[in-house]
Amino acid sequence: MSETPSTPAAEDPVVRITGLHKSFGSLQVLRGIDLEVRRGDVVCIIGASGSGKSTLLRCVNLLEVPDSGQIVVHGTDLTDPDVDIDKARRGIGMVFQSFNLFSHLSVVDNLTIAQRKVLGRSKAESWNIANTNLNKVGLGDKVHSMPTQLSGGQQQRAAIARALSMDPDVMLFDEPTSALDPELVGDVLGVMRQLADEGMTMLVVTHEMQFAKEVADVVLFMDGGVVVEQGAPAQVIGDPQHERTRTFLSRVLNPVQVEE
Amino acid sequence: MSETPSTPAAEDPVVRITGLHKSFGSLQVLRGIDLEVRRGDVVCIIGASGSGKSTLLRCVNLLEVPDSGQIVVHGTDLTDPDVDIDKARRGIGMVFQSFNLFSHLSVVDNLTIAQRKVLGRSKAESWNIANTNLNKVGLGDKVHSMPTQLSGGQQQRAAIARALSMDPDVMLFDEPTSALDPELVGDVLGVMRQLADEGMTMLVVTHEMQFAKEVADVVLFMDGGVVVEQGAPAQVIGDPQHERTRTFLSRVLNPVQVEE
Amino acid sequence: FQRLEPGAVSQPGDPIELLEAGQLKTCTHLPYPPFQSTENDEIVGFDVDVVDEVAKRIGANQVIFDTSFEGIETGQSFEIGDCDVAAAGMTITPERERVMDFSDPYFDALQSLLVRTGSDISSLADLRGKTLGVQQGTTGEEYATREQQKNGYRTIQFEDLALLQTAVLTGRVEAGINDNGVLYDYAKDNPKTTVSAEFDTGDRYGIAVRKGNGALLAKINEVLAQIEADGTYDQLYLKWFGRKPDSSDERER
Amino acid sequence: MAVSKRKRARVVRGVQYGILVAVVILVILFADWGAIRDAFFNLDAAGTQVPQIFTSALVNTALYTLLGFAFGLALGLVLALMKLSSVPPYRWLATIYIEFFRGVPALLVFITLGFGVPIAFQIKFGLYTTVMLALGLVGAAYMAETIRAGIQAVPKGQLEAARSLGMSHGRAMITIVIPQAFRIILPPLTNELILLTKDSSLIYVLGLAREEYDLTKFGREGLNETSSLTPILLAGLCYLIITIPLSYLSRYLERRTGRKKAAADTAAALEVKG
Amino acid sequence: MAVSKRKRARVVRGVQYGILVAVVILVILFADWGAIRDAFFNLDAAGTQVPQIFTSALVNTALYTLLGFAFGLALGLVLALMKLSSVPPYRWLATIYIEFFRGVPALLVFITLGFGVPIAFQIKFGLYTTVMLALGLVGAAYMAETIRAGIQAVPKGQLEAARSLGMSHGRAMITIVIPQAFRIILPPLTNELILLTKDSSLIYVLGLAREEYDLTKFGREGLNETSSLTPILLAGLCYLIITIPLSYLSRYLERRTGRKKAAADTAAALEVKG
Ligand SMILES: Nc1ncnc2c1ncn2[C@@H]1O[C@H](COP(=O)(O)OP(=O)(O)OP(=O)(O)O)[C@@H](O)[C@H]1O
Ligand SMILES: Nc1ncnc2c1ncn2[C@@H]1O[C@H](COP(=O)(O)OP(=O)(O)OP(=O)(O)O)[C@@H](O)[C@H]1O
Ligand SMILES: [Mg+2]
Ligand SMILES: [Mg+2]
Repeated sequence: MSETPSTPAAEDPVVRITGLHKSFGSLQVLRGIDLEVRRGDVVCIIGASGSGKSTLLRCVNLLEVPDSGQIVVHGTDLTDPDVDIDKARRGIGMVFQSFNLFSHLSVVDNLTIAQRKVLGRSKAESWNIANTNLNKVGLGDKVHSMPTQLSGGQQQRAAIARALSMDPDVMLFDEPTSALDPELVGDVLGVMRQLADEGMTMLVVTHEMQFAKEVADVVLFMDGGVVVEQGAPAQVIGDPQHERTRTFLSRVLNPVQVEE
Repeated sequence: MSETPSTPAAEDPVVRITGLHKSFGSLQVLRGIDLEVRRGDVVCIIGASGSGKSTLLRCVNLLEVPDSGQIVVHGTDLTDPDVDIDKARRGIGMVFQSFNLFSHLSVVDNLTIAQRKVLGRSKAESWNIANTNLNKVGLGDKVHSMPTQLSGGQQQRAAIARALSMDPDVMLFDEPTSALDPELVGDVLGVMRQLADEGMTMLVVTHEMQFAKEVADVVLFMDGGVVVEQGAPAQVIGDPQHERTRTFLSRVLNPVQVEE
Repeated sequence: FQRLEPGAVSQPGDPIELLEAGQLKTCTHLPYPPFQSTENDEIVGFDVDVVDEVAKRIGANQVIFDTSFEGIETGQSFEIGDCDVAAAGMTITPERERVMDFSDPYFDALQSLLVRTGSDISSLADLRGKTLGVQQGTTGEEYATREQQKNGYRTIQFEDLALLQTAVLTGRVEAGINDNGVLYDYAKDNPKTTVSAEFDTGDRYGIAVRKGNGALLAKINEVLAQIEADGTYDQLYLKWFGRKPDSSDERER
Repeated sequence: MAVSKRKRARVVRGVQYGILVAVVILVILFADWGAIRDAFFNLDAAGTQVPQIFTSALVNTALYTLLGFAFGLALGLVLALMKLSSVPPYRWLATIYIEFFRGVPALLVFITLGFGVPIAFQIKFGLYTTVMLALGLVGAAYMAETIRAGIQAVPKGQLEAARSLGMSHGRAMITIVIPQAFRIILPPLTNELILLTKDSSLIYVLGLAREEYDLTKFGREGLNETSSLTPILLAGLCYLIITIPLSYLSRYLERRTGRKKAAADTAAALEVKG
Repeated sequence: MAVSKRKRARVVRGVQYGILVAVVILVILFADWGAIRDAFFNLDAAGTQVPQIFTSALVNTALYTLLGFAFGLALGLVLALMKLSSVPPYRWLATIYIEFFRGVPALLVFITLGFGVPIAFQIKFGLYTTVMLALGLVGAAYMAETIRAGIQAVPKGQLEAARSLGMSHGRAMITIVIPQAFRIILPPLTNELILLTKDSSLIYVLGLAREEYDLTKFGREGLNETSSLTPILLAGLCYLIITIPLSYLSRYLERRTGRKKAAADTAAALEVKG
């Protein structure tokens, strides 16, 4: 096991990705990604289906193992073969499109199990932290519910609370609202906006342009495994420079106008 | 078997529903619906999940059997026990949220099978009609594809072409774009807009407010099994009179603003 | 599990070694009345009584183990140490003598034909073009196979006696061949069937022991001679067959 | 749909009932009821069977089955983990085992185990051990596939979520995946218990002492003693006493698993209204 | 995940291989190889079996199985339609039948059919008829449930789409639902063919003439004649010749059905790029 360097200098980026490549068989999904995320930044990643957004996010906590390139999170180089990846992952919260609450555990057990088994917190302490985070996402009354008794929106908020309970340095969101009924989207985006306001560092894959416009510090447009364009939302969404970005945005923003 | 009256007077509504009630067990889903759809009208039905929109649409071609009330389509009273419902249904095209292309048949067979088996058209004739309609929805090159080889958007357009091949007097759409990736929505809405422009009578359940605003002649807001508000889109969407309509629209139109 | 001990070779007069002290384990294949069958939850029969006489004289209890007849007649039951003796209405044949040792004969068996009452089949020759049921692994089967060429019938093989007898009853086969003792017993209880012929094939039943177990074999022969002499044998015969044996000379022949 | 063509529907239904009645009448006329009663419902024959068929044979069948099931479950779990192992020889061994025992009749396995293995290895098992091995070896092949499928049926996202919280692979398997897999496989496992109950009817080939008879052997013996099929029928009913409740249990468990998803959908629908 | 804790992973793998090697060595030391060779791989014994085991026994097993399968499929289809019928007595009859035959060992069914029914009804079937009935009755109970499940697994939307195009219920069933159901049930039906192949090992209880022997009977007979387990092993291998290809076929069909869905997802993903 190697040591995680403690408290990196404040100006260091929380996430630094350099030259990231990833293929599935013969399919090159990521073809050289470079990215720096500073503390407190909200980075929204947009792009067409299949462009590699999820793969990029999953590489950041090694759910996919990169072929080459470097991923440094909070000072730890994840691609170092001797790194204790389980330990490194504790600092990285992940929220999935399909929620992935543990379906055999109640909401509070979902929030406490990793605190106890991984961080070794006491039952009381983990319970307190779980409660605080559930209240934060507006589920203070669902402590003892089973995941199946919750709506999709509630499940996703519980999943966010679960990730927060591990005190992550950075949160990854992979299309957190795509599996939700349109009317349940708002609650989840509300929680995410609040997190951003509190200064959480966030990497968000999303199709919600409105959210990206209002909340993101940086918007990244991906296509074919590379970052085509990147910058402030007003620039990338409001005034895209690349043809591919423009096509994508016009399709997503004005579905009705698209012709046959 | 009873006779379908031929060519009803031009001013008769194509669909006339009066006092429609429908329950599932103890759950009252439709609680007295009255509705008239004139020839060439596009009626968009909006409302929260569970408000009975699909059930209303399904009653119009007796996929659900009403408890009470009358449904007259093109002069035929569908609730008359002696009516030949198979014959009446030929005049009513239905497009489902989940496409429902026949998965063991190629695209063209999907379009011709009912023409041949139900309308008794010849192979050549049904093939011609199928081709015309496939070209209309932009799938002229997919004649021999299997449904599984098509994207969701293409499947839905093929399903529309299939319904059109039966020369319906009215088309019912039940959330035709809800199962599609955001970027595939545009193509399907484009086809629907074109149909509307050609003067097809249409009843559309949808969450696409933009489409409703631009294409509908009448927008209908349903809640709890009754029609709460109904009128021109500018009125119902632009200036809703009822509190429930306002709440619903604000949730759907501005998901990000909704607070915790 | 326990490791198999093939069992030492012993000579007449050596101490008798049983698989388990105090128990004389007998392999048989049920049902084979009147030699062995179940009555009121107990296994009884002529063989059972004869072996009991042996058990009594070596100070052991007879424990009966019902196993497949093929297991017995191939000697496997001895090889895997299931039993000390096998008493299953088993005819002494050269094939069987190769895999086990037999006592002196204790019963003369005739083969016989079971047919439905009213049937005109009274010899193997009458069966030409018809079917004859046999029980798997019996001398009846062997006899029927031997005579098949000459008489032109088909043999149908059944797993046990009961299935063979029922097959005759239902007409699945025209006739069934087996030892006379058991078939008479069945016909007595099932008037729809009758025994229509007997053949003396010179079959003698013997009690079998594991090959090389000379001590036990000698003891069995000794007991057989004793009960013959003191009249016990005739009593048992009367009990199970309803008559005295024809003549002891014939059996000894 | 029920509204359409009322009359035609009435005619169709009439024809269906007609066929039913005709078949029933034919059976009544055709069958030899006296013989059937003698054969199937012979009270005398039944009398000689009861109560031993319940106190001994039924108990033995249940006991044999449970022995085989317990051993089969343990071996099946090992085989399932072998099949999911990253070490190829383990996967190969498990695959060969499973293919072999799924492809060969249980009867052959029983004969081989009862007569072949003792000779080849010069060892002898007691009856209970033999039964446990024989039924267990057959059952393990089925259960291995069930358990493996159950583990793989737990959505990959559950493991990923656990890993992303910092759990090791082993801990994630034990605390998250296997408990969920167990719920998934409970219904098919119950079905395999039924299959084993039925396969236990073949253990008579191993050779049984009177007090060791299972239901089938007991029924066949009764058939011999009474020349009536009643004992066989009784044995069959005894099997149903075991298998039908198990089959309802299996379906209940399956429905319960299914209903959870439905409950989630309902909850989602309700939130909008609330 | 493969990156983490390389060393620990190496140790774990080493231990696994170690166990494997230890087990192999134990088996080699423990087994009596001479006896095993004599028992299982006795060339003389094999010689007396070949070629009849292929030309007669294997063929008979296949024939009996196919007879039973054909009858079982037909009866199973009838039972499935009865279970889906709107006439309650049909549903009840089908349910009773299915529960009964799924809950009772095939051996009891064979004995009852081979010996009980002829007594009760005073009728006599030829061997092929008996085998067809016996295997078919057992197989039908399984296939009925498979077919019913297959029909119900066709998405309700398919029937609704057909009805909304003006097709009658019957026509929609025949042209749309049943063809799709057939594709769905092909893999489980193949599995039931395997089960029937194995169940055919029980027909020896009906009584067989030499030329009618199936694989199991042939193997057991060989065991008696040669006192070697080789014939049983040969018979087992012959079963595998039938069952393993069928089981691969079943899995292939299953995968093909599954892959269609995946293809659709890919197509949807591609459209965006194109
Ligand atoms: N485990 C995998 N094995 C093989 N191919 C994969 C795997 N995961 C992803 N892919 C492929 O990699 C490409 C990029 O996938 P990715 O999920 O990163 O796209 P995405 O931008 O997230 O798209 P979406 O918006 O649909 O989620 C796709 O073509 C996908 O099919
Ligand atoms: N076949 C059925 N049996 C029982 N309940 C049903 C059935 N179909 C619909 N319902 C119930 O009727 C109510 C109205 O359903 P409906 O599908 O008409 O709503 P909807 O407005 O279309 O909603 P959504 O936007 O979710 O499609 C819901 O509560 C639903 O659960
Ligand atoms: Mg993605
Ligand atoms: Mg709906």
